Amino acid sequence: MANENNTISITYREAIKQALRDALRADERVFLMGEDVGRYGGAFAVSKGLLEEFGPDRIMDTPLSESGFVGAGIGAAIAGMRPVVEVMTVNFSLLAMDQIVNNAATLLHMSGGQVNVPVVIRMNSGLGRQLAAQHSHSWESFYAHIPGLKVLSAGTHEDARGMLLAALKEPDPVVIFEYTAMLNLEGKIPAGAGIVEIQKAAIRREGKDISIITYGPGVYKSLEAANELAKLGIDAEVVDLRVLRPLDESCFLQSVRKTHRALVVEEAWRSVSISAEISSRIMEQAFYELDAPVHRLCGVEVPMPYPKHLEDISVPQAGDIVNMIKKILQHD
Amino acid sequence: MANENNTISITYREAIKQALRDALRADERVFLMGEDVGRYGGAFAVSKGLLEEFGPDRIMDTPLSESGFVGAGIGAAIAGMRPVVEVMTVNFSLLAMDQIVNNAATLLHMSGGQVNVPVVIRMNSGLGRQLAAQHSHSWESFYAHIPGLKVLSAGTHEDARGMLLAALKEPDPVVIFEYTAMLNLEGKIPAGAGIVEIQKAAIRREGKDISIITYGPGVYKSLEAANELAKLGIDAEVVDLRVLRPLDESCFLQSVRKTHRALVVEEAWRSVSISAEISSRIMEQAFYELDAPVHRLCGVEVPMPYPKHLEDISVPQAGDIVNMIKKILQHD
Amino acid sequence: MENTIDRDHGKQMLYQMMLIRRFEEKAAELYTQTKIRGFLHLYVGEEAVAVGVMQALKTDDNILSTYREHGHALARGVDPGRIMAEMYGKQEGCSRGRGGSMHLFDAGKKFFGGNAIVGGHLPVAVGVALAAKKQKAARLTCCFFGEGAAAEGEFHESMNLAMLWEVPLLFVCENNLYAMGTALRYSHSLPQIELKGSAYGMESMAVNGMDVLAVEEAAIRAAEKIRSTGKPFLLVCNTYRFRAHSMFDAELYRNKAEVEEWKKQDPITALQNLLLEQGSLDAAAISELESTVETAVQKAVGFAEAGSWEPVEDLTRFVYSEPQNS
Amino acid sequence: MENTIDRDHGKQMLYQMMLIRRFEEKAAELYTQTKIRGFLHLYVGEEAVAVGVMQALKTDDNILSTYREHGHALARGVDPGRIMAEMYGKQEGCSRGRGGSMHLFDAGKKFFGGNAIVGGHLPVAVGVALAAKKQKAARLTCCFFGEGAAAEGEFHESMNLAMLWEVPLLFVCENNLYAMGTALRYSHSLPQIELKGSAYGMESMAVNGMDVLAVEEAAIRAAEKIRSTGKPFLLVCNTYRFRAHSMFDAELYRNKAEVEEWKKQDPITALQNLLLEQGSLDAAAISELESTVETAVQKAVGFAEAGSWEPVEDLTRFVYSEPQNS
Ligand SMILES: Cc1ncc(C[n+]2csc(CCOP(=O)(O)OP(=O)(O)O)c2C)c(N)n1
Ligand SMILES: Cc1ncc(C[n+]2csc(CCOP(=O)(O)OP(=O)(O)O)c2C)c(N)n1
Ligand SMILES: [Mg+2]
Ligand SMILES: [Mg+2]
Repeated sequence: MANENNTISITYREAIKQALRDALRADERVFLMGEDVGRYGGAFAVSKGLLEEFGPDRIMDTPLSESGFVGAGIGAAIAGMRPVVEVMTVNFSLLAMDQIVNNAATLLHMSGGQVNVPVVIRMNSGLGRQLAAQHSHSWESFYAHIPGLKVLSAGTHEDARGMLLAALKEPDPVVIFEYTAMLNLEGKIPAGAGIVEIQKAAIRREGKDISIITYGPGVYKSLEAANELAKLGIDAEVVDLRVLRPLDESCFLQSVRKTHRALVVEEAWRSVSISAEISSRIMEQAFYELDAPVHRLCGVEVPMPYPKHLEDISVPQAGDIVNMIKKILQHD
Repeated sequence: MANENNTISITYREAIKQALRDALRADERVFLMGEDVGRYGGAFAVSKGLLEEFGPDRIMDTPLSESGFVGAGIGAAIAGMRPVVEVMTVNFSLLAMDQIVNNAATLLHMSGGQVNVPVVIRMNSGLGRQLAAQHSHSWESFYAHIPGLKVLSAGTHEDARGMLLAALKEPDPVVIFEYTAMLNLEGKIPAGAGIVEIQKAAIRREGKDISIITYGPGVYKSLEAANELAKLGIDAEVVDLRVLRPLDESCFLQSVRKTHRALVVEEAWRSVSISAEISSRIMEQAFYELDAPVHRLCGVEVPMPYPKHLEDISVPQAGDIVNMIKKILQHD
Repeated sequence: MENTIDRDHGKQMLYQMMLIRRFEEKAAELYTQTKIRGFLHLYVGEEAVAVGVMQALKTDDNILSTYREHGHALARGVDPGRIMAEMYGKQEGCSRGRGGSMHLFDAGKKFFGGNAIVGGHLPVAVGVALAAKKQKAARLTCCFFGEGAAAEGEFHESMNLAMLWEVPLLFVCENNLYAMGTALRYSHSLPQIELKGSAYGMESMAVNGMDVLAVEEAAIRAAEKIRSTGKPFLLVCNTYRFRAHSMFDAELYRNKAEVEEWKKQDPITALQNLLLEQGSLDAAAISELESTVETAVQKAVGFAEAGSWEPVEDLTRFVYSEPQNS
Repeated sequence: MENTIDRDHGKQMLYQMMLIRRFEEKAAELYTQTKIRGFLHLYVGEEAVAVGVMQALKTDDNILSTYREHGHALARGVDPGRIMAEMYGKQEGCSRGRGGSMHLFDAGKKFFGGNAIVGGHLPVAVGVALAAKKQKAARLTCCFFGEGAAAEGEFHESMNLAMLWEVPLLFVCENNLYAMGTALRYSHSLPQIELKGSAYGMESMAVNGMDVLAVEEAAIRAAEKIRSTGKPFLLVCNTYRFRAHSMFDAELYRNKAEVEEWKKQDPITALQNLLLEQGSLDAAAISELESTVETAVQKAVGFAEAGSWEPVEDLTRFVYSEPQNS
């Protein structure tokens, strides 16, 4: 891999596009399918230009038929292809959820190990563009609940660049979450960045006072918060879960065993969420190491309102993380 | 309500049927719709006889169109009816999940309070009949995550009898979970049993040594376990959550503050589950009252296998609860 | 357009189409000024459909629409000021600002959204119509959707249920030839959407959606059929959107010449010309209409500007009904 | 049945139908003995469909089926012993016992289930066929489903996608007039499922599903069409199930007379009679077939009985692929 110093600046969107291009070039069995991935250039311009480069057999525009084309991706995977299926946003994925949960995740098991389903399903998640209550949600939790799926969350540019390539090497279905709000964000990655491993969580910032455990847009917000906290003399560690299923618990447990305190941050609604799972695993396995209860900062439990002032306060912001951590530490 | 001593014995199935009959008699706007609720008598014979009594306009057999008829139920509710929509099992509800989550749960909010959706959606959940990986799951957690929904779980005969009647008085969408494995179970309820309240969790057995917090079939299993434990001198309290959303946290928190220990029991898969939510709320609000970490006993994370010996060990049984609690208490 | 038309009625429809057009042009402008945010889907070019269909509906009839619904809402008589305020996100908006452009609601006008899951409102429309049948009300329900939506499973289920249960539902498919950037030929193996009616035994017809009189006539005929038989009807209006899918669309998927060609069929120009030709209108009357429209739009903008933000403490309202709602 | 038929071929098909029949009668018996559990959906009465269609398929073709798939699996040549063992839940079963009656799989035979979400396998079948097209393989994919499934949105989406993308897919609708207890007239506003093909421009035909020769001929014709054009085809086989929907069904929704009437069209009797009439078979040959069938079924039961239970420590296997699977 590239020299650490040799980094390039790239948007999150461009990182995904480069990965798609690499994947399509590397393996003839790979094709991209989804609504408006071709002629429109992708709802969020992620796949712009790929149709011209790879042609309509490899960049397939589908009709509005989420259940149909996700199921078709599953079928093509069973039959030897390596489809990358784009579901425009997680909000629409409910229409395909039966296919993902009852087919993709169960075929291997129901067939006693005979039929594996190497499909990669990408979806945009999250808020940030005032798209209101049918276009703004973060439902990673639904998929993270399902045995048989591998669920990834690209919280950094490097992961946006590399997770897809890794997912295509898996024999089983992988769901990758990308984030609408991060598409235009610039980031630095090694010039030769490519595939990343997809088993482990990652420490994005080391610290000793408290562990911030998060994923997705929570990562950059938490890093921002950690910088603020550093000015106050608080040294926060930031754990990026990366793999939402199966969870790499050893990473965050180890972090908590070091810092003895944790805050879990996510944009999704609080009740029955991934943050709940993290908190309860810490409860089960690191209870006696805790100096304070684990707290969560989550999305407010309301369908997303349209106006910006309400959207902004619907999810935790860096400032909220700072305040919450100050409170947790004060309590000592 | 009836004299406590004046109880009758009734199956869980019959309890639901009586509630349906009461509801249909009490309010002309109520109708039942779903696959095979009429001429077949209900997939699980719950609605047998109702077609003859109320006719096909009130007991509507629907085609296999989960999204279609659940959506139609939502529409009818908006327009002044009080539909009770039966989705045969939670497994098939994924086909209707877009309607439930993106429409039923959000219309009130998106319309700024104008359009309320008083639909009641009933579904069977859980395992117990060797129905394998596409017919045996417990996905209460999906719906418990959604603001805008009220989610009930009928873990007792009285609730199977009374929750539906209460749900029909709500102005907002209610999802009621009933349990395939409990349909034939006999139970005693007051002769005049009817509507129950649906805001609160319930203590099904008082105890002082540990709180077992559960719902659905976990309730009778936990009571069985508690009886076993009593023989060993362990006095377990059993909390039936009843309302999975919005959670009545004061009930289980109070219980934990009394017993200082808790085990959360559910048949659903462990990761990102309702039990995780319970555990993390205890973490957040009763951490300093705990004498031991809160533990969870959940379904094993595997699509349900067909053979009985594997099905049986896929979910916690009374014996597992007993063993787990012995371990938790030993640890002291 | 070959018909003649009653002068006042013609002016009335012209006014409505012009209002929709101007209102949306203003909205696009306000979008670039970031007064309006989120997704903004313009109806420009398709006005004849909303206005024509609305002529067949009574005040008691129900309407469900998509995220491209400003035209339907305006033609239905939802107050322009409240629509504009909604797009601003102000609490004076028709959905209290919670919904924005994609979620206009006005229960008083029986306007049930503003739905942004493509095809997701079709089953709901079946249920709304079913309720009317059960209540033995004469109410009809009208549901607008795009040709792209007709590829969704919800379309099939809803068509079948509506016909099977014989509910008074008018399906209005606005076939504007594109679903975002996906042309009709890439979304339907059989592009004549009206022929899909036959798979359900449902009566259907296609009409030139650029001709408001044709749409009106077809809609009235369809509505009469529905009211007399109790059965649903599929009306396909062939139309075209002159502008991008939303404000985020670079329009890579079609060429300018095609758009220009369609603009020659501008439904507003067509009706204006008809009214001019038959002498029902003169240039002065048109500029008078234009200024009435302009005033109405300005008033709407003024109302929106003067509106207020919902207090942040109210964030979690409307998740569940409040006592007065139940 | 008016055809004449090649003697050996006729005997072969008769044998297969008899095997399916006897195998399932045995399964029903074993169900009451609680050797088999879960849901058990019998195919009795519909055997001509599986056997007839299978004649049109080559070993390299793919098959997807429903939860009522014993007949398809047997006709495809999946080992009866491994099917029976599967229904027992033994690890020698064709899905290692994990699936049971509703989830028979045999990847070697290209038999991809055994799917129990009604209509859920239709999109998957489109994808399997799409892969063959992309791989430029001559493979055809055959997908069985009930008329009840045709009401699901997945049917619509799959028909459209298959035709739009021109994939080599044979849709076989087994119209047995009931979806559980819901008669055709309560599930489809237009009961002629084959007419639904026209909504997608897809060629389709209906055939008497009680006549194995008619089914065979139609399937061969359809398969030839698919292989030569690359386009999908909808074949509707009108048939009837003689037994209850599953072992939990009290059959309140139809009367005995109707069932008896249909039994007169028993596809096995019909073929037997034809073969007897044309002198290809005599009573002795029939009893010989019967005893061959009986032996095969006994052998299958013996295999299942002798099978073993998967160790409980293996519970979480097959959630993810094991190294050798990838
Ligand atoms: C279920 C779903 N899938 C995808 C989208 C994204 N999307 C919004 S509008 C649209 C195109 C719809 O086309 P059509 O139905 O023809 O209506 P039009 O926009 O042309 O009026 C798409 C793909 C969505 N909102 N919902
Ligand atoms: C999505 C879904 N809904 C409901 C069921 C329950 N169910 C199983 S079979 C069946 C009837 C299916 O009828 P049809 O498609 O005609 O097939 P048949 O059983 O007649 O062969 C139903 C309702 C299911 N398995 N999946
Ligand atoms: Mg369109
Ligand atoms: Mg059937």
